[in-house]
Amino acid sequence: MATATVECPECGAELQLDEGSIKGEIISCSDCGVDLEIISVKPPKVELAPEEEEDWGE
Amino acid sequence: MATATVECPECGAELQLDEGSIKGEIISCSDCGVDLEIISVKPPKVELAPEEEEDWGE
Amino acid sequence: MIVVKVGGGKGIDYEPVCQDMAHLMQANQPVILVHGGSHETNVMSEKLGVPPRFVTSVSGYTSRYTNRETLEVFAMVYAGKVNKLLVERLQQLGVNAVGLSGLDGRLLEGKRKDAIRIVENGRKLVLRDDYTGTVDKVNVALLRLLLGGGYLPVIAPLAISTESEAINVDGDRAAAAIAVALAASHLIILSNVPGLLREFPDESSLIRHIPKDHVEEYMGFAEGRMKKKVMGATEALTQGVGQVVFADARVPSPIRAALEGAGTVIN
Amino acid sequence: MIVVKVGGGKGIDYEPVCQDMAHLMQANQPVILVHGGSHETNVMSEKLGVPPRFVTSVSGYTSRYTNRETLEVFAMVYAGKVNKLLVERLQQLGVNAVGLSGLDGRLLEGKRKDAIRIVENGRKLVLRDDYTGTVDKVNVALLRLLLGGGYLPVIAPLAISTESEAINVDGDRAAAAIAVALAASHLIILSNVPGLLREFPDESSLIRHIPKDHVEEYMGFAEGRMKKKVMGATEALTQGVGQVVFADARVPSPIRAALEGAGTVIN
Repeated sequence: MATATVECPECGAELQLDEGSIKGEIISCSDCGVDLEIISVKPPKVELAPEEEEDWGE
Repeated sequence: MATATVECPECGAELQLDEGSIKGEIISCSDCGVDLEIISVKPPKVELAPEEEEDWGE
Repeated sequence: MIVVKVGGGKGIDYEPVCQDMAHLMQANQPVILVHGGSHETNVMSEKLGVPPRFVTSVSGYTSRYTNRETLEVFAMVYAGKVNKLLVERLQQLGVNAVGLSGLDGRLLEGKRKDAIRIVENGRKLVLRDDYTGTVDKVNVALLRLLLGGGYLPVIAPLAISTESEAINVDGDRAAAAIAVALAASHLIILSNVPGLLREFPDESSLIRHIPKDHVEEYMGFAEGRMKKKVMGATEALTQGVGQVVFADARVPSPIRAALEGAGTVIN
Repeated sequence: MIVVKVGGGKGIDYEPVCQDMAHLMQANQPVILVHGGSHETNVMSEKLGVPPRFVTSVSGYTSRYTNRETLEVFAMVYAGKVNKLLVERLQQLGVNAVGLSGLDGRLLEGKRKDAIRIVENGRKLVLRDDYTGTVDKVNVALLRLLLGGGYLPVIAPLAISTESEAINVDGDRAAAAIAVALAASHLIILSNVPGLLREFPDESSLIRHIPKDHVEEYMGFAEGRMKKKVMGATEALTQGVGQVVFADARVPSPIRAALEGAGTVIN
């Protein structure tokens, strides 16, 4: 299966989505290192991952 | 099976407990007519049934 | 002051009631809400393997047999789920709701029925460990304290017995007791019927008006649970509540419609 | 003012805490109780076919993944069952308790986490529709209103988001926020461990005292959930709370023991 490629929204680099990536997974751009969220696998789509926020529920 | 007999706590009359009577059932004394609660079937035991109170939960 | 009781039967959607309360609140007409939850409690009881058991009193009233286990399901659904989701929705509509049960601050206090008489499969039985009871006292000070602070009480019909045990009480009677305690101008009882029907379930046989001195004569029209509602209404009227309206919870703006006389008006 | 948080873990019996609250109340030492219920919620979730899912944040905090369905189980168990049975027990002991959740009167308000980052099976994931969040604001006026009326608030850690959605919040952080808002003399966090342990789970390795300016150095000893408790404590101390004590809920008179220094005292 041809590996899916996406473009990093931050630096425009072309990224390969690994075989077993799943929706909602966080990956970092191999070029600029920014955290990206996999919005969907088919078709392959990524966005900047939401900020890390600490402290949650019981 | 010999029918169980009990004594009415109100008037002392001797009462037969019917075949299928069950614990908690209300019967009335054949003599004085007071309401009795079957406390147990074996051994046969009755008491005056608690007052009738209206209006309960949802 | 307006006291509204919304039944928890199947098909009751609280959204129109919440919208109405928000409008009335803005028009400086605070509404105290007493809600039900019987349908949800049945569903939850089944799921939890505590199937609901309804019992009928010798004189025909039906109610839920509430042993300790059922009482806890009751508390979870009424005071937990239904109450808090209503508070959430009202807060979203700008109403500063505070959800309470009758246990809280002894808001609703009454006598627990040590033993009740029921009729089941043709037998008359005595039922003990039943956590149901009456509503004899309302903590008006707590209601006024909250109302004075700008809060709107939303009340689950769970009360506390004189021995401080949680008890299941009839929502309509609880609403009536609250209406009396607050000398409310209106007690509005909303359910999934348009009001008291001459020939149940024919909704066109709605009885539009009952003079308050003749309520007893209409008891005959009341089916099963409706009997209790009419009993509650009679009590409220004799103790100073201005008007009682049995109306439909399923119409848009159900409270305002009832205030304008839609349903069975008793005054 | 004393604020006590009792965890809802397995093996926690609220009876000693209730007894203690009654004694302290008679000695004119009101105690505000924030309770948990996580164990009960797990049991209930399983029964209802909504198995609990715990997620761990990138920096190691674990918490319950609370989608809408789980939130309703949470509301039923925390605000319904645990809260009201605590109120019932306290009323039996003569304490005029009023049970509230953070939704009621917007007692606890915070930000809902739109998306959180978790680690699961070695993957970093973004989780949306999670109804959890922080506690940023406490409605002190409501607490004072009730305390002034002679009532004792018993609080379930359910809060309201800025968009008025019900959210699951950390009970310890909620208790800390309440302690700060009331400038409490003591914030006592009771759970099924004697306090902060140097070598968990060796209970004899109890750390008896931590100077408040050195709390950060002890973070290393905190395991999983305990990390959050220590975070809450640090925040409370820096904002004026007199003393924080992590103590054992399983001993007789747990609150009084903690007041007398049993457990990990931070001041």
